[in-house]
Amino acid sequence: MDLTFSAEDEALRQEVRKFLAETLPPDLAQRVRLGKHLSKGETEAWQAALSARGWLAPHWPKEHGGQGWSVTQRYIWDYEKSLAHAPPTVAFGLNMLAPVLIKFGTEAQKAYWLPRMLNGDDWWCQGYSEPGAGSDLAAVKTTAVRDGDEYVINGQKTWTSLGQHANMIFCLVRTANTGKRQEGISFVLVDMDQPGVEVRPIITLDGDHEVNEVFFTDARAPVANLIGEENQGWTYAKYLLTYERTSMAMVGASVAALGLLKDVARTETKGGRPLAEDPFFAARIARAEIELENLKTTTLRVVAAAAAGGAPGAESSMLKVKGTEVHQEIRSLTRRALGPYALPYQPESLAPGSNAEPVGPDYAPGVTPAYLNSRKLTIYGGSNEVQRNIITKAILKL
Amino acid sequence: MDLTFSAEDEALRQEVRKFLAETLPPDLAQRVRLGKHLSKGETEAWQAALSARGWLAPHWPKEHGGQGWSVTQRYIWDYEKSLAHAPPTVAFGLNMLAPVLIKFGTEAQKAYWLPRMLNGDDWWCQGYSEPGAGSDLAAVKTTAVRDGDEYVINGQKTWTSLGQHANMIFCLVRTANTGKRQEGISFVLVDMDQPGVEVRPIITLDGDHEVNEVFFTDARAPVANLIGEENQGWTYAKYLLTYERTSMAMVGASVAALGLLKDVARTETKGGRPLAEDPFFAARIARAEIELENLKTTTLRVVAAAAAGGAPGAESSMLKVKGTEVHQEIRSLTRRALGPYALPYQPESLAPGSNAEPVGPDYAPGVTPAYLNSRKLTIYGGSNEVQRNIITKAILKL
Amino acid sequence: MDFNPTDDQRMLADTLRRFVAERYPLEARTRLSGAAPGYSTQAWRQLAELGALGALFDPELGGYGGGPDDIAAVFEALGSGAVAGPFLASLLSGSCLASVGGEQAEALLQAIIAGDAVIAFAHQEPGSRYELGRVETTAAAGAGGWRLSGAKAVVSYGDAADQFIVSARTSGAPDDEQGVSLFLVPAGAPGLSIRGYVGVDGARSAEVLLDQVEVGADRLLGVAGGAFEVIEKATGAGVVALCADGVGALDVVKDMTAEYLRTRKQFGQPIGSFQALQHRMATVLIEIEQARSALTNAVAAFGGPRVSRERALSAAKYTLGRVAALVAEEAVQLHGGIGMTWELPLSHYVKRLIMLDHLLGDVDHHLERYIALGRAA
Amino acid sequence: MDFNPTDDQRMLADTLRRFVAERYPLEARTRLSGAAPGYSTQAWRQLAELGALGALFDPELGGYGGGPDDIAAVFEALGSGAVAGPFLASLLSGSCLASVGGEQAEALLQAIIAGDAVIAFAHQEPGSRYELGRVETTAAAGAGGWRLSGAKAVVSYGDAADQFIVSARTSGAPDDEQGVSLFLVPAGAPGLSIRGYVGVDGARSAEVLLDQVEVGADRLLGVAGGAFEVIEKATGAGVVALCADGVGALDVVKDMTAEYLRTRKQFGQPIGSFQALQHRMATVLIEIEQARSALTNAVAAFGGPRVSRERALSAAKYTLGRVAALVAEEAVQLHGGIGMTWELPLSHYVKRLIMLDHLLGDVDHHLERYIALGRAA
Repeated sequence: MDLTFSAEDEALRQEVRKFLAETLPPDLAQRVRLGKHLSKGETEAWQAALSARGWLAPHWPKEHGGQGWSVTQRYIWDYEKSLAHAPPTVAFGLNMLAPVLIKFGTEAQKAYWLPRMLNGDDWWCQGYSEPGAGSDLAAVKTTAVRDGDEYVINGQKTWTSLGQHANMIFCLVRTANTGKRQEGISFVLVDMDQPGVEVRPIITLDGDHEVNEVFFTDARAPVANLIGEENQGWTYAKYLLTYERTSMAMVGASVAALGLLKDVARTETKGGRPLAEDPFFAARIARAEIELENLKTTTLRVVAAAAAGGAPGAESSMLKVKGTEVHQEIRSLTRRALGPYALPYQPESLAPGSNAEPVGPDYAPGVTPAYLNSRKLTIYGGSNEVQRNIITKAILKL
Repeated sequence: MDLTFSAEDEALRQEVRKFLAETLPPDLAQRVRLGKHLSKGETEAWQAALSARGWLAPHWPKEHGGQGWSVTQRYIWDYEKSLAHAPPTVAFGLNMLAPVLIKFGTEAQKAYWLPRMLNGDDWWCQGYSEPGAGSDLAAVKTTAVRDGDEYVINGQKTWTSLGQHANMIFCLVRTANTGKRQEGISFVLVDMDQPGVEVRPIITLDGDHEVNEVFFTDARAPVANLIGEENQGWTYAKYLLTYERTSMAMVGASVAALGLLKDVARTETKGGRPLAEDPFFAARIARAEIELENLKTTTLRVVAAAAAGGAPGAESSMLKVKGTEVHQEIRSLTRRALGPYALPYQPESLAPGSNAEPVGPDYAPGVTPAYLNSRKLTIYGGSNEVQRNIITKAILKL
Repeated sequence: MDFNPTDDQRMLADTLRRFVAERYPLEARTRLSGAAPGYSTQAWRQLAELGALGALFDPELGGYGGGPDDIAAVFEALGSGAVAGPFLASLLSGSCLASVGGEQAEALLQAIIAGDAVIAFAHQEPGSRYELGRVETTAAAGAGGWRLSGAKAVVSYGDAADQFIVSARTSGAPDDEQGVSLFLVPAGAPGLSIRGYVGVDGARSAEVLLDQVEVGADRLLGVAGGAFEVIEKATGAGVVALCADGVGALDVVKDMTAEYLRTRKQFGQPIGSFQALQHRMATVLIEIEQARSALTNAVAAFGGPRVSRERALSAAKYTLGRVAALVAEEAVQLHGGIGMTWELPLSHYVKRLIMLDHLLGDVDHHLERYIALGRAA
Repeated sequence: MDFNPTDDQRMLADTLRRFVAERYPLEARTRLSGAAPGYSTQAWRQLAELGALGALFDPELGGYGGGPDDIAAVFEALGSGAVAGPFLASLLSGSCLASVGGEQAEALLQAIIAGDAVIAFAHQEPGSRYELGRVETTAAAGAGGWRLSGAKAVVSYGDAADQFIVSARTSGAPDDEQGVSLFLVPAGAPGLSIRGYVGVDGARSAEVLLDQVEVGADRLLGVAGGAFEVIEKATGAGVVALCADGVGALDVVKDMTAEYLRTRKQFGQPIGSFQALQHRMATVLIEIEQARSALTNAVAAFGGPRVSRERALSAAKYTLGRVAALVAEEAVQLHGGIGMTWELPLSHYVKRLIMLDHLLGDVDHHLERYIALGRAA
């Protein structure tokens, strides 16, 4: 048993740290740390900085402009970025569409779309979920009907994250109604800058506008935007869902969140002493920290197995369940730590570029929204209920 | 809102306390408190003392030798008995068979069996569960075939509590195989003092012999021992299951167990000070105590509703689930409180009449067995899973 | 033994529920909460006329209730409607005024009951967390009056108030229970600054700064240095109110969630037919009953001796905090994505239930207090 | 990064598992546990020959392992077989001997490794609970030796031991970490009395009383008053062993429960098809992985600086205690009535898992220790 990273991987970690120290503006990191919202421009600027270094999509093969990093290297990269409070990159193009394109796309599609992602020419979003479908992804009702060399698309998608910024959306659409529900689904790229596509905001619990409804009314997409074969979209969608699942453990994000929690607990007082010294609260933090330390190792075990060629199955579902629960617990504790100052609702303090004076301590405005927002973690990306079904069925084989 | 008991009920409480103070031998109460096992004779002697006062079956109607107590009065009685660490009475005849007899039995059956219960002539046990049936009570395979004026019984019952002491068993037997599984079941009283009945012990986790398997091989019961109509036994069984469900909250037993826990925590030390003063452990106890105080009131609310004529439905399932969970938690905390002395296995100290010197403090021998034994609470009497099904289905009406 | 409200209490609660449902809908309230005072002053007056405030106070003081069960009945109705407004503020301030008594206090109390005055209770401070005895705001005696300086944190409806009852230290160390006094300070007093904001739960609060605020000697409420008991009593009434508010909200969330489980279909069947969800819903139902019982216990102990009263109050607030978080989080999860949306009325109840724990002491505070009180007993 | 055991470790573990399954079944072990020594001395010798004891110690000391991963590999195999016997006692005593070194200690260590000697570690006392530094047994220096008096509690395999390593106070207050010394005491020493008994987990222990027990000066192990570090080190090895034992048992309980869910039918279908049980089984599976990771963390930190080592050990023991109780209780519940029976092998694993928390510190002890070590750091 050897739990140290290889010298090569450790060298990469140092290189990443150096890069982040040099490239990530401290005030930007601080905004991320405090849960403030970034403007579209801030995200794009950060992605451009990563792209300049060749690290916007380091998990891509080198031939497509990536670094061909191993699963271990990607783990280190994600972890260090989170720890440094770097802005998250927009995953829909880079981490979700790109692997599908690389595996199932035509040469022309790859040659056209992948460089545009690295250049920041497109902001992608995802058109999977539909109203009323919930965890049942195969219940696709949005239709695409062939009309010459175009598809005509009608229907509605929902929970489309950051759709308000996007100019492109990849969609699951129904192209046939025969056979099982999983059949007859196609995977199509749709330009959002057309009259037939309308984006409407969904405001979440925390008051934020992150997700959207997307309506298609005779929207059009060239047949050249079909990925793979018509009616085989379910295969590609499933591939995407199983890709890079160790990131669902959110280890880096939780380590960063735990750091904030500890800072808050050291600053807040109870009975005139730091809250961190209160036996109850110290125990709450310690329990979360131990779970996270365990989860970190559970994740690394899956990473190591994947690096050795194993295909994670139920393991990624375990990471998703535990990782989201640990993250929620940390966010919940941070809210508790804040005491009465968890109450003020301060969206103006969180808005991009805002310098509004916070009510309470400087970390106050983001804490309750981060807690409320974190409730989505156990719902989306395959709800934790669906993951639990998968986990037990894998061992019971019923 | 008025949470005080009526003057009449309070007077009864005082009367009960006086009776217990005068009648319950302190060393017997202490044995019960410490989880020691009573001999058959000790239980019988205590039941005789209750019977002499007319309080062995105070919930029976007066015409049958009971006191006709209200649900509130029964609650007080059960609660005070538990608090005083009185030995439990054997419920199978008094609380389970008797209500069925009173409601569905013939005059002859009532006239014969009920006085015998009050006299202590019979020790009853219950023949409901069968191997492999679990929570599925309707899966009765034991058969009773009419032969003249007798039934010939073949099959097996299991989880028969205190069956080793019993001379009579009331059984669900299959008398017909047509229709739904719930049809064709009959409710029959069987004498155990016959060659065709064999009792074999089941030793439980805690090392105790409390439950048994009962085998019937051409055992016989007179048709006069059939309760109600042939093939209608399911109705009587269900009646029995819904009778007196507030006792499943175990409030009295849990208050008594909490008292022991607090005594242990005051006596055991941690860091040289009483364990009860340790912030973690004090919080564990306080959480259990608050849950129990809440449960006490939840129970009284159901009692009050029942006293006002309401028929508790899902409420009794709620009491069963929460009551057993609270009791398990208290038993688990007592085990924790004991520290390293939870480890020694000391059945000889628990045996009836034993004066064996305990390893560790005097309360040590019974603590881990009581914890282990308490695990059955969420399994039997309709498992907590079955109760949860009932609770939600009652509100969802699906 | 009777666990039911009186006929009067039931009638009042029904009236309030009906008024809120028909005349003062959630949507309107949410819109109004964005700026001071944060509620419809017209509706406030109507609620006062219906008796929502009078029921909180003793007939001797011009009210027509004042028992813990009266308080619970009103706040359970308000909680079931997710109604915002200075109800808690009025209860806290009114309770202080009732405790200290005297002509001035009684006149103010009658103004509160009539809906004519809103008096905020400015006690909590940025560093006090939930400790009742920790007061760093000072009041220095001078010629003919007092001079107050300090900061008050998250004062409920502080930007809607005509006056404040301000706690300030007149002697002792910052965490002495003795040495705290209460003062009546008008909202317009020179040196007083107010920064109002809406809370996550839809109610408004304010930061209140006192910079050498001068008040006359007659504005001292009760005995100098002896306010702790008054504050504890008021907070106790507030805890009953919040627990009842929570029970009211829990029942609504329960019904919404049950309805969703019944009607929402996935994989071709109502999601309520999935056993894993059934069992979690069963836990929700059981724990809501426990929360209701905890409130009942607090109400029952309210008139009793201090330690048993305060332990029951802390047990209740602890229980409500625990159950409210459990039920709120489960309700969102059982609803799935739609449960995350602001638009769904559920979200407002969920936030209110979560924020309940940040008002007048959270689960840790009250569990520790329960233990400490038990040890002292 | 490599989470797998070495080939040697794997081979040894496989050998041990096979030996236990084929030659030393649970039934026989349960029968033997009723009286001292509580195990088959023949099997003990064979296990020693197979390397179960040698793997626990450093090659320099006559062993062929001694790393935390070696210890973990052996104990995981033992835990998966629910094997009782003085393994933990040998590890604890052996670790002390290895720490103090010297001719006498090394000779004893070799006897342990060969299976020739059983040395019990008599440290815990009736009032010490899980505190390592609390020692009330005293050792008074006299002419040519020491005189020991005191009581030792729940000493693992105390009634199987040839000798004891006894901790006793030579200076300081009862809870001083400094001032504790270790002594070698033969089982037959005058004044030593032993009361053995079987534990709920099937292993034997004993109460050991020392009434003016005299030992020669050469029986002091290491430096007088400086044993705390030695004891902490030994306990750390013991914690790794118990955690690994727990992980081994958890895996077996997991398999038994999965098999039961797969094959047991109720209401006409395998109970594993009920979603509520599936979701609880998922929690069991997830938490077992967390427990395994906690053990891995402890193994990884074992060679590091004290604070990070001890924190990882406490985190692991805390995690194992938490997960073992959860999984044991769920396994019983998921099995239903049959899970309550002594006859089912499951019950022995369940009791072992529950009792794990009562050996070398429970969840509360280790969580507090984890916090205190973090604060000191």
